[in-house]
Amino acid sequence: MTTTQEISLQTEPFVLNMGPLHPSTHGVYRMRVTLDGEVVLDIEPMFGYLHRGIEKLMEERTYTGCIPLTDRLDYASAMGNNLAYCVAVEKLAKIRVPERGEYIRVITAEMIRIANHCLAVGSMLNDAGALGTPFFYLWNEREKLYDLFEMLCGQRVLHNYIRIGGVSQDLPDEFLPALEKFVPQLHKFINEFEFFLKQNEILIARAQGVGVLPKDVALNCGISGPLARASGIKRDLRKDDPYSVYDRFEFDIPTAENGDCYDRYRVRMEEMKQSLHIIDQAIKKVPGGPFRAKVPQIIRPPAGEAYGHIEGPKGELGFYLVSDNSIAPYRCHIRSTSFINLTALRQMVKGWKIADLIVIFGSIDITMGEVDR
Amino acid sequence: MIGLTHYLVLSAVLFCIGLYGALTRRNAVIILMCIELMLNAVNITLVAFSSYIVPQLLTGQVFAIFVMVVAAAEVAVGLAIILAIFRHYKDIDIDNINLLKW
Amino acid sequence: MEIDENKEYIYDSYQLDCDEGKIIEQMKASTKKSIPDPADWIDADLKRNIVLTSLDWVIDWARRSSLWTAICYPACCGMEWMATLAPRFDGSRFGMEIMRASPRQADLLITAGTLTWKMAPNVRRIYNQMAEPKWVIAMGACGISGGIFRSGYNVVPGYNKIIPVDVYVPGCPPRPEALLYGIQQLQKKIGRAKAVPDLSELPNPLNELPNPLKKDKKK
Amino acid sequence: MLASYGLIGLFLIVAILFSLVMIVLPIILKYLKVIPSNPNSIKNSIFECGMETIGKTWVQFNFRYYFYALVFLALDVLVVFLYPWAVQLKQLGTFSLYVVLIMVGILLVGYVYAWKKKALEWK
Amino acid sequence: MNAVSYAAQAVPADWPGGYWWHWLFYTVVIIVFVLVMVMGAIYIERRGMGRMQLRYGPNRTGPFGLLQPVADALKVLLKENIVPNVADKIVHWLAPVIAFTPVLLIFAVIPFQNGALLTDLNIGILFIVAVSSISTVGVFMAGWGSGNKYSLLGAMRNVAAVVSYEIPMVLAIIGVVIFTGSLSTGAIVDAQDIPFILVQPLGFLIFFIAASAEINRSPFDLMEADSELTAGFHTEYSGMKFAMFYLVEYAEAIAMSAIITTIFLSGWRGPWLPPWLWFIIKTIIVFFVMVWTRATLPRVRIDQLMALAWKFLFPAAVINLFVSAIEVLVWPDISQWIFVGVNIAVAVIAIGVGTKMFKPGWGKVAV
Amino acid sequence: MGQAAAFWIMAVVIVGAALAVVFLRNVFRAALLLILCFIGVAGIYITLSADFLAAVQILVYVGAISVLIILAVMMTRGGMQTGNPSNKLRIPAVIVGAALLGILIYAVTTSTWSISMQEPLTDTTAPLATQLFSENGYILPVLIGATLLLAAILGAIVITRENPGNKENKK
Amino acid sequence: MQFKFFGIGMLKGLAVTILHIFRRPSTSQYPEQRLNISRRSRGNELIWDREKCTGCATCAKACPQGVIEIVTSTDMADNKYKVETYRVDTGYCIMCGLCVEACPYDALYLGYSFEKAKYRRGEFVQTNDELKESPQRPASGYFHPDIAKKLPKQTLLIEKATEKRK
Ligand code: SF4
Ligand code: SF4
Ligand code: SF4
Repeated sequence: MTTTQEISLQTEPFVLNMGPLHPSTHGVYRMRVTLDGEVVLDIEPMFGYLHRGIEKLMEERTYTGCIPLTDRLDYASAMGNNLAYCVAVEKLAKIRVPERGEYIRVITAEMIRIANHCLAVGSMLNDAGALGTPFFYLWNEREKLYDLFEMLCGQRVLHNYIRIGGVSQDLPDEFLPALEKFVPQLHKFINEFEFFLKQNEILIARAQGVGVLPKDVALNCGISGPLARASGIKRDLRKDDPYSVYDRFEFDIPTAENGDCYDRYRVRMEEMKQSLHIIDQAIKKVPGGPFRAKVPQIIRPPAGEAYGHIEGPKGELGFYLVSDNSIAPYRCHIRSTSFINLTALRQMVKGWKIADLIVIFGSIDITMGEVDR
Repeated sequence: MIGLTHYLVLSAVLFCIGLYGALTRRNAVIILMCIELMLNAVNITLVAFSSYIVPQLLTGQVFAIFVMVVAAAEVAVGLAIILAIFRHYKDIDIDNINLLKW
Repeated sequence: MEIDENKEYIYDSYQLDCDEGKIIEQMKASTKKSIPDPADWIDADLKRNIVLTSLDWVIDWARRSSLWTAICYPACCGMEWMATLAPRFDGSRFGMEIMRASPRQADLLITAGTLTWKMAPNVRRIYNQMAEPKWVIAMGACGISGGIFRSGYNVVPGYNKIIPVDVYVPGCPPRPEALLYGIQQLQKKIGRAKAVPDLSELPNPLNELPNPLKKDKKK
Repeated sequence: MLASYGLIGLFLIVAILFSLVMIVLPIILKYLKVIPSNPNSIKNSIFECGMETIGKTWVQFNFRYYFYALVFLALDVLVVFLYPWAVQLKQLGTFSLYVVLIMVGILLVGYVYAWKKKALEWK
Repeated sequence: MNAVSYAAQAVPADWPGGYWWHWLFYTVVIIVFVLVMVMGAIYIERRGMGRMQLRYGPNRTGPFGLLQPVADALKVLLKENIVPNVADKIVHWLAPVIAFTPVLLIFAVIPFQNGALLTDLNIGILFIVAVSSISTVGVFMAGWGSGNKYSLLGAMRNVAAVVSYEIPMVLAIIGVVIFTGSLSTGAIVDAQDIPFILVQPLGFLIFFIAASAEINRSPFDLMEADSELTAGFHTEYSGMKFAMFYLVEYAEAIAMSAIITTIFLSGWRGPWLPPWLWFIIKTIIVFFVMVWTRATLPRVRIDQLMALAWKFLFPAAVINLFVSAIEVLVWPDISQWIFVGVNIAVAVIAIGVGTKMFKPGWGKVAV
Repeated sequence: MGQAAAFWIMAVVIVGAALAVVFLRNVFRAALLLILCFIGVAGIYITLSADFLAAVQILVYVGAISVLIILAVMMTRGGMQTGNPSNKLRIPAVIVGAALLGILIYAVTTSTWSISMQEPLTDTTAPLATQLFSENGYILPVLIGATLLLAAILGAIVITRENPGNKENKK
Repeated sequence: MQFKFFGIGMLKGLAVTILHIFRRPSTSQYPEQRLNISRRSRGNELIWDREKCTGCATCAKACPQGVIEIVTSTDMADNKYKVETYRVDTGYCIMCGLCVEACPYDALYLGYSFEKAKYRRGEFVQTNDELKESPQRPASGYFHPDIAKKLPKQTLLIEKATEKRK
């Protein structure tokens, strides 16, 4: 391509180390950034600072015992990981989940989607320098969801709730009323939040047109989730390959065209609304009956392999399991969304400033636990 | 009591230090700084004359302001030249830059 | 200035990676035993190195009431650490909402997450670069013992293998209240210990560690 | 007039002393052993996110700032003329306004040139 | 009249034979004022931001957390001092001094009350502008002297910001000077029968933005943008040296609030309450506005910062300057209320046109 | 009395800083001391009752020119590894400087100046404005000054601009 | 990039933040005001009922971590296992609750309290009688609905917020 720059002087690029313990690398991501003044010439990602060997550890645990491990994959949306893993195991062992279990799963999955987007949007804005305020507003909503999760399963962050064949415990009595109260409240909050930031000139200047991910690049990189939808790829496993009972609900897939950071922010806000819509429908329809299929404590799926995937909050999250008819998976591979989404980073940041690098990185919304596994 | 002479001597000393620096240093930026010192010395003289000889007129101060204008222009262009030279030769050591020595 | 699309503006990282590996191996070898808990040191021999003893309580009060934290949230416990600062639990009430990204200005290292061996030299370095007096809270099962990942080849079984830990907060992750309780315990300890022990005079395994800086010099 | 600057000068001395004392105080306290001090080579090395620094620390910097500084310098000198003018405007009358307009106009040519040549662009 | 205000008036500026007393009194007053106000500012900022973020903020240390800044100061004083071994040691040590001294000097010409100031210089405003430009040298020394890449980036950004924002700020001040016909701070307060914020709305806006950029307040706090540059220019500073920079940051904010109060909010003037109290109240209000914007707005990018200064604020300041000049020349004796209407219209039009013309930043570098 | 003390302090500061600028090896520190020297000169102006000029001195020299110099120091650091060496002209330069200094001091001390007994003006800003901008003031020099600055901007931009044809021999 | 009028969006944001000053903070001031945590809370300890335990070691098998260490001896008289040591390292346990789910005799509970910070690593290892339920170590209702019913109702942030809005 050509230079538009007429006046310039040559400087020698220098290398700056960002991470692993940097305030805005969302954990321990490390990049070596080659800078020319403030302009990012290139980045070199460095992984493995949180490589915890989850895939390997799963080979020595029972199928049920793996569920706590999946929690720790994408710790910002633990419930989604549980679900994806259980979907895969159920495919492998051919277990049918009772209706009530499916509905509870849908409700919790959508709740965790909202919670995750709260964090994603909040931390992106925090990286853009909004010193905590929007982050804390969003976190306050997330905290409400944490309350509900805690009511369900006794833990705030790492839920370990969804089990093979259903969920671990039934809904407590006070859960659905509380959720019903929560839905209009979040609607109200989202409107207020949009009023708060949507038109903010600085945010627009910082995010609009920044870090554009073109549609073809997104497709080639295998990007999924809000990141892909912001680039105009209308793909959502909930519609394209309905798992659980998603085909019974009405909802839209929000997309945007530009694929910049601002669009990602908007798509996430829209998705929160859609999730609320699904929750609203699901609450009304939750059937009675058992919440968990009769599954033995220690299952031995028949030898074979299965790939179960769901539309996680960050995108397509898949578990590929191979069974050799023992109590533990023979091999497990995780299609971790964050890792694959992160591959687009280098193409997005070249030529932007170091401040944009942070915002673009924030807008991808990764969790290091999932990247390094 | 401090009189005009004191100021003039101070200015002379400053000027000569600047001159010495400008003649002997090889680093172009330092030479520029030395020139600034000399200009400042001149300014001190102007203001001292102004305030001791025509205290009500301020002519010297007006001149001093013009000197500052000139100094600003000089620094701007001088540093631009230095930067241009540096860009080409990766060096600002005057002795090593043969181009100016013809 | 032009950016060449095909040029890789990346320094040769192979050598750096090799060095990193060597440092990690060295570290693994030198940290077979965990560092004894500072609680034991302090109770054992309290070295009072303060002249103005009558001002002790003022000093302790100041240190106690403004614990600025260094940034270190590798993994899931970081979520609860953020929740501690967030409105619901509001760690700022104790004057600790100021997160200093630079360890020079921080007093407290809350190790919120799993520590892998690859990360260990960095955390050690951050800890070393913190200005004294400094404290460490090991948060979560991973901080205490490696937690769920302990059986992995790649996880440090507890932060006390590489840095001295003052307070351990169990849980996976601990609730924000649990963390706040841990911080209060630490505050109590700061009050009780009167003065921070002079770390250099104690049997401190930190002193015998490989120095990553020196290794880099040869390049 | 010198009296009031004398006040400022004395105050300047106090201000410098005050800030020097603030800096020196920790050193004194260090010798009184109130402040701990255990320097070692890692502690004294540069902080760069917990890694060693790559390459030189004092890197050569970007030329782009120079253009801003250039325009700034010219305008700063212009401002020097504007101050007395503004003070005396009511007495000087319209004529001085024209002079200043011309003067500002001349410098704005440079400003516009810099803009057009993208010297005010940051790339 | 209570004790403090009595004391403030006890030593008038021309007290015969009281030169030294005058000096001593105001030196002590200024230093105490700065230290107390900085503590107050830190408290206000942390509590205020806490409340804006739905939480309480520090409330444990002392009653209502009032002692929090004291505890922080004491703790920081007792922290170890680290000097990096690659640092330029003398520069590293002296940087906080250079940064802090000018900030104190600014207060020498700010009237706390009618005639109650260290000295009312003829060139008061110019003195403020000149002195505050020294402070950046300190920041620069800190960035350079630490030998850290983040620090250096922060220092360069600081230079960029100062280079860009000094001109609009000064031009905005000149707009005020045109109305008062004097550079003395006392005279400027005296001339404000209507606060100049109404007479010079555009000037006020420009000054406020430029001032917050000069003193690194959010949304222009790029020099220590902790999400980008860890801690910016003071990454390597610990202990008291760091505390000095912390102090400088807040002292500068207080100084700017005091300057804005003096120039645009009619200083100590106000009904009912004693004048010095008005002055403090107004200063705190201005500071609170800074906190408020800090809690709300995201940070701008460095090129946007420069673009805002050069392509929006500078032309607007020039327009404001000449509109004011023409007004003063055409209607020399008219009530200033007329100007209020005209200037507000000018401000609205200028911002409207700026909105159409101004594009913040150019984003990506051509690859 | 006060004036004498101020003068001597300032004189020492100025001369010391100037000497340091010339002889220091570290260019960045030299630039910092140059700033100190400028501030000292501003102090001298104040003792000469030129307070406006003192403020201008700080504004222009400390606020602008030294920023430019520091920028240049930072940008040309690559060529600065050698520090601040002096060239072969040292001895002639000492001779020239000393001779000039001698002549100047001789001239200054022996001439008689017609020192006016009037008090200097205390408020210099307004009279300066009158001198500069009134109808019989220094209008032409002002405009020439502006043009000079314009020329400086244009010239500096042109000089520092990258010549597109130049790119090959740089790489 | 289009802006309607420069500053409008920022003013909106400023309005929102200033209004939040007048809202009640959602903070619960922890040491004094305690939240009622969930009835199913998985607190940071294990509670073991010596009487009910048969020493079947299902829990130890179910635990993905291998935290539970049981040493049993056969008691010939009763033809039963007798548990000699039951050791849990709570510094290692991740409170997943799988052991509680697995125990067929309801002899294992998760704790309800969470304030378990210690100064020493060694204090986390608990054996036999240290694992008993006591007023300081209440059991939580995780997988024990009967206990859950007795525990206080959880405080919810949602309810706090809605109450205020009324
Ligand atoms: S203790 Fe648990 S929550 Fe914390 S980092 Fe380890 S696995 Fe994650
Ligand atoms: S709670 Fe989980 S980790 Fe802890 S003992 Fe029970 S099964 Fe093991
Ligand atoms: S499963 Fe229950 S009964 Fe069996 S050993 Fe464990 S605690 Fe005892």
